[in-house]
Parts: sequence; C-alpha cells; structure tokens
Amino acid sequence: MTSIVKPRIVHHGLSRNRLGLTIRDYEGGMSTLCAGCGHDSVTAAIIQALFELAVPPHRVAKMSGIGCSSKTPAYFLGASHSFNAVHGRMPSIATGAAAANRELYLLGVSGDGDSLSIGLGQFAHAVRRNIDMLYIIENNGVYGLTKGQFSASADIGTAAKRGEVNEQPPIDPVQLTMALGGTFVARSFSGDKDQLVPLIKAGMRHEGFAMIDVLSPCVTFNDHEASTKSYQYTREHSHEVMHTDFVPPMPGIRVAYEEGEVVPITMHDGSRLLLRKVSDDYDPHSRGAAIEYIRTHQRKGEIVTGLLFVDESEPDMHGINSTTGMPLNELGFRSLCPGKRRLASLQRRYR
Amino acid sequence: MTSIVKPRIVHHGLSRNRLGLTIRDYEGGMSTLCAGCGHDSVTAAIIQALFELAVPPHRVAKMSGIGCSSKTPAYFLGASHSFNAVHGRMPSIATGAAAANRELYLLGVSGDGDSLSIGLGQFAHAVRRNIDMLYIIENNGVYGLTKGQFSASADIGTAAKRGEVNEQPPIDPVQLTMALGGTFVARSFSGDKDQLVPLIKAGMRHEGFAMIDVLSPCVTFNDHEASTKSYQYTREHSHEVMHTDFVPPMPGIRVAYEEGEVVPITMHDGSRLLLRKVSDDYDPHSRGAAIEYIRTHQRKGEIVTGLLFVDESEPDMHGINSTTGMPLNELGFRSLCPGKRRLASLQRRYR
Amino acid sequence: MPNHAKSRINDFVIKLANVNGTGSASANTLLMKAIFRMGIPVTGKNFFPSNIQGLPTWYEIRVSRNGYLARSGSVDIMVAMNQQTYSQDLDEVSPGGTLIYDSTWPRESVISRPDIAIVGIPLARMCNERFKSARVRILMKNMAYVGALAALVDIELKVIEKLVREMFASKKALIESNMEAIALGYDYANEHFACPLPTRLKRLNKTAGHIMIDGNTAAALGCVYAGATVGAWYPITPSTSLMDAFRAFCEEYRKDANTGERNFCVVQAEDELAAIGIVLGAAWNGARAFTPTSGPGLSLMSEFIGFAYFAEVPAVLFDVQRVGPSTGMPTRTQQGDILAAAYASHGDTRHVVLFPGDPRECFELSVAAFDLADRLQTPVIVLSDLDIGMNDWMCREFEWDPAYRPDRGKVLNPKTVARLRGRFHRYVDPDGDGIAPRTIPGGHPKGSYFVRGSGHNRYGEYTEDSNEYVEVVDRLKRKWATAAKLVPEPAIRRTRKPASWGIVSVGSCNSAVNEAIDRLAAKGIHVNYCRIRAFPFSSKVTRFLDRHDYVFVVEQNRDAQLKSLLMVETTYPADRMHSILSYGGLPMDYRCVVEAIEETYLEGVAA
Amino acid sequence: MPNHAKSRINDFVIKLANVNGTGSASANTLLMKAIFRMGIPVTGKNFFPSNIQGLPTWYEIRVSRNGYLARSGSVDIMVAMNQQTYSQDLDEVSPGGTLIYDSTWPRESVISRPDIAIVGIPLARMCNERFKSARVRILMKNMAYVGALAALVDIELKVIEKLVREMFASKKALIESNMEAIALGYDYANEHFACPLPTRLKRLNKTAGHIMIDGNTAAALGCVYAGATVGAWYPITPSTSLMDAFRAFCEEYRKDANTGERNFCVVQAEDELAAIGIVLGAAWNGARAFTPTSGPGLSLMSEFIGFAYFAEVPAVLFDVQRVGPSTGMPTRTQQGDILAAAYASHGDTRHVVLFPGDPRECFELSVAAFDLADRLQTPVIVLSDLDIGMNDWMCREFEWDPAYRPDRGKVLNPKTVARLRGRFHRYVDPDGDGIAPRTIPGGHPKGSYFVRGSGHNRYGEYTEDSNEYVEVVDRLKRKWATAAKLVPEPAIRRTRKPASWGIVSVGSCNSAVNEAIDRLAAKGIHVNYCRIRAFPFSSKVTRFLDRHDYVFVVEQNRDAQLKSLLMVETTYPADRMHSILSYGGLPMDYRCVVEAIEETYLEGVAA
Ligand SMILES: Cc1ncc(C[n+]2csc(CCOP(=O)(O)OP(=O)(O)O)c2C)c(N)n1
Ligand SMILES: Cc1ncc(C[n+]2csc(CCOP(=O)(O)OP(=O)(O)O)c2C)c(N)n1
Ligand code: SF4
Ligand code: SF4
Ligand SMILES: [Mg+2]
Ligand SMILES: [Mg+2]
Repeated sequence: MTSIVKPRIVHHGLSRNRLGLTIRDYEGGMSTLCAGCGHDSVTAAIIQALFELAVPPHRVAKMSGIGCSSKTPAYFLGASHSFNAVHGRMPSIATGAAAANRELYLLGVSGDGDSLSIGLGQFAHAVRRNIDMLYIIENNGVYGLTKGQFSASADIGTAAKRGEVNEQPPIDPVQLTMALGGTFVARSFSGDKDQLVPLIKAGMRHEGFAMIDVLSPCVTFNDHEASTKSYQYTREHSHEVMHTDFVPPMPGIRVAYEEGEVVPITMHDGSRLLLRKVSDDYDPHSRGAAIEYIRTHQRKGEIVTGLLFVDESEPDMHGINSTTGMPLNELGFRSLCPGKRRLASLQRRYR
Repeated sequence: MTSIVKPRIVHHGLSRNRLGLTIRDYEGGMSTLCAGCGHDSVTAAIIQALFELAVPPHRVAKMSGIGCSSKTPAYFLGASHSFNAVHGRMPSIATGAAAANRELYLLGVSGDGDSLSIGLGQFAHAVRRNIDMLYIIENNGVYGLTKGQFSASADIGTAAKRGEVNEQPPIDPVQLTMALGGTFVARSFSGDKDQLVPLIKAGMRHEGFAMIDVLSPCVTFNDHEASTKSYQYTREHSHEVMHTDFVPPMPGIRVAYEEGEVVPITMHDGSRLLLRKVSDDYDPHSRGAAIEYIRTHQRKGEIVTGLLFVDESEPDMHGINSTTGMPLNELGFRSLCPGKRRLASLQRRYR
Repeated sequence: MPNHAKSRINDFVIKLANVNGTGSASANTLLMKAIFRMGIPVTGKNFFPSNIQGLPTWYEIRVSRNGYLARSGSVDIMVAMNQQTYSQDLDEVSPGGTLIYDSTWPRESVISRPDIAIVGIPLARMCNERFKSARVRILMKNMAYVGALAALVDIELKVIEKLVREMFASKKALIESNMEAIALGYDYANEHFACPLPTRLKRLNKTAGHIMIDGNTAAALGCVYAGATVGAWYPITPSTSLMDAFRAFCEEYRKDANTGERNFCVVQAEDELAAIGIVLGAAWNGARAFTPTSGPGLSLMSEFIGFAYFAEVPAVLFDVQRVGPSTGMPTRTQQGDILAAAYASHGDTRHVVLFPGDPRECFELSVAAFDLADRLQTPVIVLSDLDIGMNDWMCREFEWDPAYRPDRGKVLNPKTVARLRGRFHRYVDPDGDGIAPRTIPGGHPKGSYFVRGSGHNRYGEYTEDSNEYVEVVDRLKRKWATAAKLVPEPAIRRTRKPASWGIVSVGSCNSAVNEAIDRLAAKGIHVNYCRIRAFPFSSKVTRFLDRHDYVFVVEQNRDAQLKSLLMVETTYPADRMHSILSYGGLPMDYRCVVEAIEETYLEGVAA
Repeated sequence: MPNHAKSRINDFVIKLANVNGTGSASANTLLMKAIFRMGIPVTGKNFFPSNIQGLPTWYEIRVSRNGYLARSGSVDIMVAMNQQTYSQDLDEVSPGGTLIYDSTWPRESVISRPDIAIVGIPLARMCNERFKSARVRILMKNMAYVGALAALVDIELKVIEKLVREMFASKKALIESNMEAIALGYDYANEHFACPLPTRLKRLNKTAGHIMIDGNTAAALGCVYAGATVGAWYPITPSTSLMDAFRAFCEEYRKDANTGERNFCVVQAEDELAAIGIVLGAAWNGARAFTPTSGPGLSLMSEFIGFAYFAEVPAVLFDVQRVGPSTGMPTRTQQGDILAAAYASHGDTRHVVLFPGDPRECFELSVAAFDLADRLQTPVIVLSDLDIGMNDWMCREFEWDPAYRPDRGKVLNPKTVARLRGRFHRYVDPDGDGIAPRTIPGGHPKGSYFVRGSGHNRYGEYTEDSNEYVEVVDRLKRKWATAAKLVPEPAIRRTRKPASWGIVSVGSCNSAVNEAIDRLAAKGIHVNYCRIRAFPFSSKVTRFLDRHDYVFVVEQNRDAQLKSLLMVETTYPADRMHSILSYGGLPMDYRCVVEAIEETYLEGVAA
C-alpha cells in the first residue's frame, strides 16, 4: 500500500563495472522521503560509490535504526541483505553481524537522533571495538521522522540559527568519535557528491570502524520560517484550529568546491554553513593534529570536511579476539562440537 | 542481616563547622567494601569536604547507580536523602531531581562501568544539559561488584598493564566530558585527599555539571598476580576444581604531592601510574588549551590531575529553560491549575 | 450524472484520499468542524503513513445524526485526490455512493463504476488559473474540494467562512484567498451538478455542550490541571502530540507574562530509559511528573517501572498504543500493550493501569492518574491508543470542580517529621492499607531515607534476609488490594430488557460497542455492557461478570490480552468468555461486534 | 562434651557460616566433593551476599542417603566461623545438633544451648602457630575446619588428600601446607572429642555415574556442544559464570593450538540492550548466538525480543533468575520472571521458554534451545535460576549422541536459492506450519531480503496495510501452534496408587517436590507430578491437568506466575488449581509442599 515499486528501466549502453554490473544494479526502491531531502543525495552517493567499488551487492549487508535516514537502505542496493533494527540499536546488530561473518561488507546508515541520543552508548562502543564497517550518520540536526524536534547535534550551523536551543552544546559526532579512539573519521555534505563518493569508497575499504558524518539538510523541518518555526508556532502560540501538515516542495542543495577551499552553503531556512574542505596536503594520520585542526577552524565558524583522521594499524574486533580467518557462520559443526569422548573425559573434573 | 550498624561514638571536643555540626554528622554507615578499596578514600574525602562546606546534610541528595562505587552513598551523609538507582541510570534520576527542586544539592557517585558502559548515554546527556550537580566517577578500570571484568576505562595505567585487552582504547571520562561540552572537568586520585577535598568543594559550588574522575584502585580485582589474572587463569586454564573467593587484606594507597609535580603511584598489581598535578598557574578556563594540555601529557604517559577546565558562564538546565526561581516542588496548586473558568474558555477552541 | 444514491440525510461517510504533506489535513479538519458547527454529530479518523511527504493518506469523516462515532465500514462519498490510489479508492465506495476526483486530468476510463456516481471537478486547473505560486496552488486545491463538498452535501458557507477566519486570524491576507478557492469548488459544483446530493447534511442541534478534541491534547490538559510540573519524554508517534500540547498549554498558563519565567520544566530526554528516570527523580522529590510514550518506549522503561513498583515512587505514564509487536506500524492503532503494562518488568510486579474510552476520559483519568500515583506511591499507566490520542472525537465539554485539590497521599511534611517520636522509617505501614508514609528530600533531617530497588526491609535498610524481603512484598500485595478499591469504577450500561449476556471492553472500542448494542437490540438481542476503566479490577467488574452467563470480551489485539487479564485476575470461568478481536490497526468497526454476537445468538437459537 | 545427637548416618545437614572473601568457598567445596566421592549423595547450597569482602556468607551441605537434594530446613552441624553471626547461627541448629566454632577466642558465655553440643576448636591459634604469612593463616583456618569435620563426621582422609592434590596440581608447594592445616584440625578433634559423632558419614555406592556441577557451567557446555559461536553478554549476577564457563571451554576446545586462533567470538557488551542486539545480528547471519542474563537484563532486552519475534530472528537467551522485582536481591534465587519471559515486549508477543530442572537439563535444554530457535526462527528463553545456575548439584553424567546434528531449521542455502523459480520471499509459509524459509546474508543475490520489525507483508516488504499485517501475525500464531508440538515434553511422575491429585511445577522446585511426594506417600497421600519443561504447553501438559481433579502448582514467586500462565493458556478450570508459593529467595524447602498438601488433605478428610 504505502511502498512504491520503482519502474525498472533497463538502459542499454550504461557503463559496467568490473563485475559487469551497471549502476542500476546498485539502486533500490523509490525513495519516499520529502523532495529535496539531503538523505536522498547520500543514497545517490552510496549507489555511485558501491558501483565504482564493484562490490557484489549480495556481499553487502545494509543496516540502520529508525528515522528518515534509517529508511534509506530501502532505496539503494536492492539486491543486498538489510536489517532495519530498532531505534538506536543498529551498532549492536552490526557487531553481531561482524562477529558471525567477518567477510561481509557492513554498511550502516543512521541519523543524528538514532546515533547521538538513544543510540549514543551503542555507537560509542562500536567505535571502541573498531567493528569493521562503514557507519554513515545522516546529520540534519533534527528528528525528521517524528516531525522536527531538535536532536543532540542541533546547532551545528551558525550560532543563532535556532534561537534559544543553541545554548545546549551540540554533540559533534566527529569530535566524539575522535575522543573515543575512532580509526576513520570523516565529514562531508550530502550535496557534495565529489567528496562523498570517494569518502564512502575509502570507508568501505577501511578495515575497522569508518565513520562519516554527513551534514544532510532536512528540507522540511530545518526550514526555519516556513516550517520548524511555524510548526512550533502553531502548537505553542495559536489556537490549535488546524493541523499543519504541509511540506512545500524543495530542491536539494548541491555544492562543489575544491580542496582547501571554504564555501558558504545557504540552507533552506536561510542560515549559512561554512564548509572547509581539507586541503590536498592535510595529513590525516595524527589524532592530535586532527583534533587541533577541527577545533581551530570551528572557532572560526568553519566546519571542516574531508577525511580527517585515519589509522589503518589498529586491529578490529576480530584482530583483538584472534578470531579464525574463516567466517564463524561457515565453520562446520564438527569443528565446533568437542564430541562424545571429550564430554566423558571432561566430566571427570566434576566428580 | 548483611548491613552493619556502625557504632556511633560521640567524641567531645571535635571541631564544629559553621552549622555547629561535627564531622561525625557527615558520616554514614560502616563500609562493606574490601579493606583498602580506593572508594573508601573517596568516601572519606566527601565527608571532609561536605563538613568543611557546612552544607546542611538534609539539603543534600545523594545518588548512585549500581556497583561497589554506587554503594558508597550508604557510607557518608547518613542524614541525607539518597537514591540508589538501577545500573547506569543515575543521571536521569538526577535530572528529574534537579528539575523538581533546583535548591537541593545533588551529589552523584558512580563507577566506570556504571557511567561509561551501560550509562554512557545518560551520562553524556546530563553533561550536555549541564545539570547542576556534582558527579564523581570512582574509576577503577573494572567492574568490581561483578568480580573484575574489564570496564571501558580499562588500561588507563601503563600500556602493558593488562595484557591483550589494552588494544581496545579506553574511554577517558575527562576527554569525553570535554568533548561533550562539560563545564567543570577534574581528575584526581582516591588516595590524594589534599587534592580531592578541595575539588569536591569546588564541584559542589559549581553551578552546572561538575565531573570529577577519581582514579580509585580496586584492590581485589586490579591485583594482577594475585587476583585478576589468577581469577582469569583459574577459569580459563585449569580445571575448575574450586572456586576462588579469597580476597587478601590490602592497605589503601595514599599519596601526597605538590602542584606541578609528577609522582609515580605503585598499584597493588605492581603497575605504575604517573600522576601530574596541574601547577598553580594552570589556567582552566580554555577548553582548547585544556584538551591540548591533557593530550600532551598523555603522550608522555602522564595522567594530569586537578581542576582541568571550568566555565561558570554556561547556564544550567533551568537557566536554559528559564524556570522560575522557586523549586517546582514547592509551587502551590493554585499557581499551577488554570481553574474552572479558563477551562471553559479554552474549550471554545475545540468547537 | 447518474444518481443511484437514496436520500441519506446526516448519516453517511465521506472519505478523503490525499497525498501526505500536501496540506490536506487542514482542509479535512475544516470540513469536519463545519459539520460539527452545524450541530450534526461527526467524527474524523486520520489514516496516515509513517512518512513525511508523498505517500497516501486518508481521512474518514462519519456523519451520524444518532451520534455514532465508530467506523461503519462504508464509504458514501470518496474524495479521491491521490492518483496513486485511484483504483483502490474507487473499489471502496459503497454501491450508490459518489466519487469526486480532480478532472484536470480526466480519467473516465480508469475511474468508472456503474453503481456509483463519478463527479469530476477540475480542481488543479481552476487553482492554477487563479493562483500564482506553486505552493499556494497545492494548498488551494484542498480548499477547492472543501468548496465543492460544501455544495454537494450542503455545508453552510457562512460556517465555513467563520472557521476560515478563525484559522487565519493571524494572517488575514490568507482569509480571502482561501475563501476564493472554496468559492471555486463551490461554484463549479453548483453549476455542473444537481446540488445538493441526496446524501447530504441538514442542520441539527446535537453538538451543543460538546467539543471536538483529540485524546493527547485532552490528556495534556489533564496534566496541566492536575498540577504536573515536570514532563520528560522521547518523541514517538503517536504520543508526541501529548507533550507538544502540554508545552503549549504551559506556555499559555504557566509562564510569567513579565519575567518569562516558567513554572514547569519539560525535558526532551535522550531516550525512554532516561525519560522514565527523570520522572522518577522528580516524583521522588515531590513534583508531579509524567512521561508520554508508546509500546517500544514502554518496553524500554520496564526495568525502571519495576524499580518504581518496589521502591514505591509515584509516576504517571501515558502509553498511546500503536500496532505492535516490535516497532510495529507506528501510525496504526491497537490495544496490544495491556499485558505489557499490567505486568511490566521482571519479578513479581503489577501496575495500576487506567483505560480512557475517549478524550474526555483522557482528561479526567489523567488527573486521576496523578492522584492514584501519589496515593499509592506507584507507577500508574494510562493506556490510551492512537485512535483516541490522535483523532478528533466529539465529546461532552470537560468540567472542572474548583474544589479539587490534589491527593498527594501520605506525605509527611517537615513539621510532622520533626514531631515524630522515634526515627522515620520509610516502609512501615501504620494504617494496614499497605501504604507507608513518605517524605520529600530537603525537608527535614529526620525524614531522610535511602531509596533502593535492591532488597530493603520495612525500615528502608538494605537487606538480603528472606523474612524481611517477604514482609515488604507481602505489604505491596496489600497495597494492591487497596488499589482495587481506589481505582475508577467501570462504566456499566444496562439494557432495559433482562439480559444474561454481557460485553466487557476497554478504551477506544467504546463507540463500536455502543453502536453494536443498539443495532443488536434492534434485532432483539439484548446485552449489558461493562467498560473497564482500570486495573486492578474493582469489585464492580467481578460483580458484572458474575451476573452474566456469558461474556463477550471486545478488544483490539490478536492475543485477547484483556481476556487473559480477566482469566488471571478474576474467578470468572474462562469458558464463559468469548473474544471479539480486531487487530488490523484500523479503529474498530462496529460490525465485527454485531456479527460475532449475532452469530453466537443464532447458533444458540439453532441449538 | 554433651552428646544429645541420636545416630544419623548419611542423613544430615552441615551449615558453614563464614565471612565473604576469606577463601572459605574452596574449603566448603572440598568438603562437599569429599562426601560425594565417598559415594554418598550430597548437595551444597551457597548463600552469599552481594558483596566482595567482609559480609556474612553461608554454605549448606545436605547429605542424604536417599538422594534428596532440596533444603530440609534443619541444621545438624553448624560450623560457625563468623563472629558477627554467632547468635543467629546458634539459633539455627536443630535440637540435638552440634555447633563447631573457633575457640581461639572462647565464647562459652555467648555460645551455649543446653540442647546441642558445642565444639570449640582453636583454629586460628593453631594456624597462627604453624603458618607465617597473614594471608596463608586466613586460608589455612578454613582447611583446619575441614580437618576437624573430617574427624567429627568421618570423612575419609585419603579422599580429601586426593582432592587437595588435584586442586593444587599446578602449585605443588601448596599441597603440603594444606594437608598440614587439615591435619591440625583433624588431630585436635580426635584428641579432644569422641570422634566420629553419631551424626556421621559412611561410604556408600550411590554417586557412581554422577557428577557435581552447577547449571551455568552445564548450560555453557550445552552452548559449546550445540555449536554456538557468538556469545554476547553484560555481566550480571547470577548469570556471569555462564559466559565465564563458555569462554573457558572454548579456550580449551575451540582454540587452534598452533596459531592461537579462536573459532568463537565472545563480546562483552556495553549493556544488555547491546548484548541481545549482538545476538540478533549474529543469528541473522546464521551463527548460533546466545546471551546469558538475569531479570533486569531481560527487562532491558524486551524491545529487541519483540523485534526478534516479529522479524523472526532466532536467539537463545538464558535468564538465570534472581529475586525481583527491580534490581532485587542479586544473590538470592527466585522464579519471578515467568510472565516477563513468556510475554516479553509490548504488543502481541509470546516466546518459547524452557525450564531446566537441574544442571543436566541446563546442558540438554540449552542444546534444545538452539535447535528450537533455529527451527522456529524466534527467541527461546531458557529460564534457569540462581539455585540451579550457581550451586553444585549432583546429577547423572551428561550424555552425547554422536549422531546429533544441529537442526538449523528452514534455511535455504545459496544453491537452493539459485534454483528458485521466482523471487525469494521471506515470509511465505510453504508448509502450513507457520515457518517461512530464510536465507543467510552473503549467500546468493536472489536470497536477499529486508529484515524489519516495522510492518511487513508476507513478501518482507514494508506495509501499513491491515490485511497484510494481519496475515503475518496470524501466521505467527500458527507457528506458535507448531512450537507447542516441538518443545520438550513435561517430565511426568506417577504414583503407583491411583491419584486424583496432581502437582505441577517447574525448574528448581523439582528436588523439593520429589522429596515431598515421597514423604506424602509415606503418610498415605498419593499425588502425580508433572514438571513442565517448556512454554508453550504441549498437549501432554493439558492432558495431565485434565486427568486430575485438583492440581497444586508449586513455584517460587509471590504472584503465582506459572499458575497464571496455566490459567491463560489452558482450559483447565482455575478453581481447581491451588498455589504453593515460596519466594523468600532461599532454595525451596520440601516441607512447604508437604505441609500445604497435607493441610488440604486433612481439610478434605474433615469435610
Ligand atoms: C524506542 C523508540 N523511541 C522513539 C521512536 C520514534 N522515533 C522514530 S525516528 C526518531 C528520530 C529519528 O531522528 P534521526 O535519527 O535524526 O533521523 P532523521 O529522521 O532525522 O533522519 C524517533 C524519535 C522509535 N521509533 N523507537
Ligand atoms: C541492568 C544490570 N545489568 C548488570 C548488572 C550487574 N552489575 C552490577 S554492578 C556492575 C558493574 C559495576 O562496575 P562499576 O560501575 O565500575 O563499579 P565498581 O564495582 O567497579 O565500583 C554490573 C555489571 C546490574 N546490576 N544491572
Ligand atoms: S522530514 Fe526531513 S529528514 Fe525526513 S524525509 Fe523529509 S526532509 Fe528528509
Ligand atoms: S571489589 Fe574492588 S571496587 Fe569492589 S569493594 Fe572490593 S576493592 Fe573496592
Ligand atoms: Mg536527524
Ligand atoms: Mg569500576
């Protein structure tokens, strides 16, 4: 009833990747998000990146929690397995999936609500365990699906953007992941496909926990004048004569800029973000320097984007555990069960 | 049956504070922790600090979660109200308590398990809301009460201290609280009463969330040779003939050192901690500088102690909410209920 | 235009099929309110997707001169504004009904059924011609169909105009353009069709003294009136609007006009575990505190709920039920959390549950919930559902007794504590009703005690002793018996004729059951009705059961949860209870009750 | 020394009162094992505080030539090593019994009772004289009382010595000193008292083919044998030792001796919500995965458990029950989570629950749990308790059928998927048993599907449609009916005489019930016994009920949770069930069963 089947048109002459697949093979169902939602751009970038990487779709497991962002795995990689967990708990599902099959490519998509409020604990511990996966946070500063409450990352934009609420310091997934010892930390903007696609590819390749914080505007509830505020306003100040359920059609925000450049992005609500792309010669191998760099530019009101930190040397969960190379879910029963004879002998201890 | 009533001896000639109370009035029940447990030293410091502050005991609400550390509120301030919450959830109880009565002094005691594993999310959000309270983490790197599993802060000491597990990066409450925008961040050592007592007093006075990370050795399960390892060992390598339930008597670790000094502390397991006390001229008012300072010394293997960062200007939860000055739990019903007439008029909206 | 419809005045269903996010809700509410103001009983049910924009959404308006508010299962007029669902919407129209659609894009071939009337109105075209901005055009299309319906079913234009004026009181410029759009539809319909249709409205005088309100707003109002000062929640559909409304009311009534100071504190928690913790922390400190949530939140809160049961901390929870299990269908209604609420948490726990049957009871029972929580020092769960919580229901105006004062239960104030002879002991039961007096932190030094969920004895001290533990939980059982005497009585409806059959039900089933009883009576089948309003069950519930040979238990879940609770908690024989279940997620349709009972009746007659 | 004791060979209780953290557990286990090796049935129950050092702790050893393992309520020999609890310990000794204490500090005035024998042995003094380090002295005191008991009740010294040699196999130096300490006590007792006492042991041959093991170790072994590869848990008493044992067994059997590579992965989760998530993530990927927890953890997991029910993900949970509600008394036993487990989570959910009655069944039912979880694609909760989980029980040696192969249920392997004609649809039920075949991620492109707890239809697609949702939950109900056919049957014990009364019980009540049945039979009261081993109830359970006029439901909780479940899930009339409840946190004492049934019997005779 409410799921829409996307017409599947076979385009001849589409380019094919190493596996002989076209980009269509990396697509999913039709998006049911609002027109112009940043999350749809991230979906497109994921499709592009995985096509370019030529990962066999069925070797990828997509995972998410609950939220508009967490719905998006339905819109890409239709031939992949997928797990839409309960709210905020995708990291533990991913941990279990990684434990069972270390050869699967794990791709998690979450929201700022899903990861920084209800899911903060699980997120932090997945970072700490260095689960081998790509974890994308589609960060819009709000709870989109429940209609626009501020999330814990609210106020990442300009200082005055959302009135009084900006007195609560936002939780920045990048700084948090750095503080937790994350081994791959990146930030991008949903509309910047040029930056996002390579980052997703790098994150997929990283052996360990790769976190990409993608600023992904919610066109519906970030829209200061037309919606967030008026939504609030209707509720708080006027007599509740009518429900407001109007979502004006909006275009997505696109941006393209060079390494080392700083560009202002105008959001739907008229507020501005200053994005700085790390320059070509930025060295992402020092945690201290990265933290320093992020904080320095933050003081100038700039949000640094790019691959900010990476450490390929840390072992992932299986490295720490010395897990056998074969996926645990493929081990034969004989190699797992100590058998009848051993049972008899070990029971001597209990006499 | 298992709670021990402490003999209450009235010492004449004990010094009295502003309220005419002696230090005995700030004591609680007899501790049931292991002899030598660092937590008992923290208890003593709390008693001393609150005595010196001359806070009326019944104006203090003690709160904790579950763990050896979380038991300690039973051992101080016997005349205060207390709330021993479920595991990891004390921050939310504190938030509610603060909401209901902004004039109560809130004093929370937690453990590294309680705050950094199961309670990480609540802890982080209490920091973010800047709840007006003192929050002490009695940090021993283990789950004491459940018999010595490593906690998420394990391996704060020397690098090789606990074998393979130190591959998982520890979560440092100080750096985490800094990253989350905490407004009062301090670290100390349970045996350093000279430093701890003033820090507790400062934390109690701070208007907002004051976090003190107190390194507090677990004499029973941090004891490499005699217990942690042998406990593990018995379980993992030898036939489980017998239970090991022996806790050898241990003395607590005491230390005294000057501002700016670095001292090595020898733990019960023979490992060493290098503590550096911030010097007199350290300025705890810059978040950036504090992070830099902590990280610089961390690279040298030093754990910085003292008041590392403080910002008195940030509003607490009530400041952000513009809550009325009188505690909400004292407001009269008349000022809360809009009354019969208003009910009639407001219903016109629903016609 | 064919006209198969027989005349049906003030007794029909209009269904509006829209696309989510196009602003149709305002238009639909306007329609419903206009009918209400014409004095005609009406109800509106919203079927919306778990989505923000672009997916199908429906609104069903039932007009009933007899005041029946349940779903009837038939659709007399369909306003099909969503091309995606045309065929489905077409199928749903009852024979003799009418389908209205936007003929800007004619669809005569697709949309045709010989047994109904098809009314095409070029809504988009008219709006595009009249209005400039894309945004305005989308919105005005909705107003245009309101106008068309006004002509077709005879809604008084002046009522609509008054509503539009109220709606846009703060944005006067919009009044005119909206009225213009309404006129477009109105005029077009009048010009092209024989208006009004036989299925139409006629002013009555049956809504005086009534309001149209949703249960979440009503419950929020109850919290305000009960004097709640601390609210904590984590957003979750369908409970979110409860806290939204609480905030809005408090901003209006609880904010100092001069200083801007608020005498309430709402905390948007990081999750439901924190939300209930905040409530307990506040309630421990003597504030009235509450949290609204839905099923998944209730599950997450269950450890803390058990804690509160044992530590005896008052708390008020609203579970606005949605479809379960698991994350469920968040925008559909169900009564699936009855067992989860009654026995939430591990161990021997049981909780007071209140079951409002409509928004008016949401208001009343939310006040009662705070009184009970304070009196019994325990969590009280108000079990509402999406249908009550988010749909506008017609109900009698709320009343307020100015003499009402909160029952704070046994709280010793500092003066009383000071006068105590011995020490204060938290869990001693002086009156034999299982309730031990408590104190509030910060009050008096003698009043302090240690709240713990772990084993404690009657003095509040830590214990691992068998007898001491048993003493405490046995007292809690005594308290439970007290609760059964204090909770709201069931609502009993008796037929005039002698009846040996009864219906037992709860909550939002009420409208369906009431209508079913009338219709059964018309067929000569007479049943009494007991609508349970609280758990534990009061003696009136057990008496009702015992007086009937056979009882139908009507509820909206698969597993007969209310019936299960009756099996466990009463002595009424299970084999004399028969379940009538509806659990597809739509508000209950009265017909399933009629059919089930009639069938049993006919079997009996045949046997 | 007075000697009131009548001769009681191989039938008495020794209770040891110690201080936590002084190493007494090793000595006590040694005692129990020595008795066991003398061929005499024995059991040991540990009553320990929620504390690491310094608080009182007790160990109760029941010696029973008849093989009765329940608590008997009497104490024949008390070893009072804790001055804090002297008076309480003194009171507990049964008339005619003996109290042994450390007379280094004579306490003749405090410790005296005319009806029992007081045996003072200067344990500390002797050990202090013999051993140097403080640490060793503390430990050796324990060994010294072992020696004294050996003399007093006639434990064979060579059995003890053999045990000591095994204990310290890796630390040979310790063997000698321990034996020395034992000799100290032994010799002192022999010199000063008439040894052995009339209450004493005599070699039997009744423990052959048996082992002494705790349920957590046994369950862990079951996990290893069932082929579980992923374990996730958050430490909580009394379940922690289950994962400790699993790890230890895996280190032994599942680690490559050369490479050190492990073919298992244990994750210490950050909390219980994560632990169950990890299990679901692993099980979705086809690994056998489990999590041990206790009540509070079960509460925290409930949202995810409901998710797994609806998304149909296998999972094995062990709930080692402790006293609830809330955080409870973590070191005391109870069966308080029966309802919480059976109906965990909001919405219409119900879960397979297995009830092991002893460690042997912990082993067997944990293997069964994995098979059932895979076959039924749903969470299976093994409901053990502290008594079974942490105490050493004598039970028959475990057996293993080498032909056993895991039942992985309906899993389509990549080849089968490749051969599928149409598309793969996750929730289609081809066999009518309610079970839909699943696939494992990574296998074959055609096998991919979307796991979601939110509404889905039979194809696994998102839906908010009533009928599609109903179709899915109705099938789940069908699956439930299948479950009832697959779960382990109850254990039925019939008396030789005709009996119209039955006992129904679960889990660790078993020893008490069995002993009670014998003792009742001796009084001429004959009852049959059905020990339920699984929920849903199989037809054998209902048949048992139906064949009895009257049924006693024996369980360890306040609220008669098993009885409640029987009321809801069977048609047996509630008024024919009578509860026998024990919920003080101590393992069940057989006498409460005898008394309750005898009383009813006498009432019947009188009436
Ligand atoms: C346990 C639970 N609590 C609350 C909800 C309601 N809920 C659904 S999505 C959401 C927030 C989503 O925010 P975010 O992760 O930022 O996603 P976005 O919609 O902004 O992309 C909430 C609170 C839920 N589904 N489950
Ligand atoms: C929900 C829940 N899970 C697990 C436990 C078991 N538990 C009790 S204390 C504790 C860890 C305590 O560690 P920490 O906070 O570091 O305190 P410490 O004992 O080290 O002072 C755990 C896991 C519990 N009480 N509740
Ligand atoms: S509500 Fe916001 S986040 Fe959700 S789909 Fe719409 S634009 Fe995207
Ligand atoms: S176990 Fe460790 S933390 Fe707990 S009381 Fe003993 S020394 Fe302290
Ligand atoms: Mg968001
Ligand atoms: Mg700790």
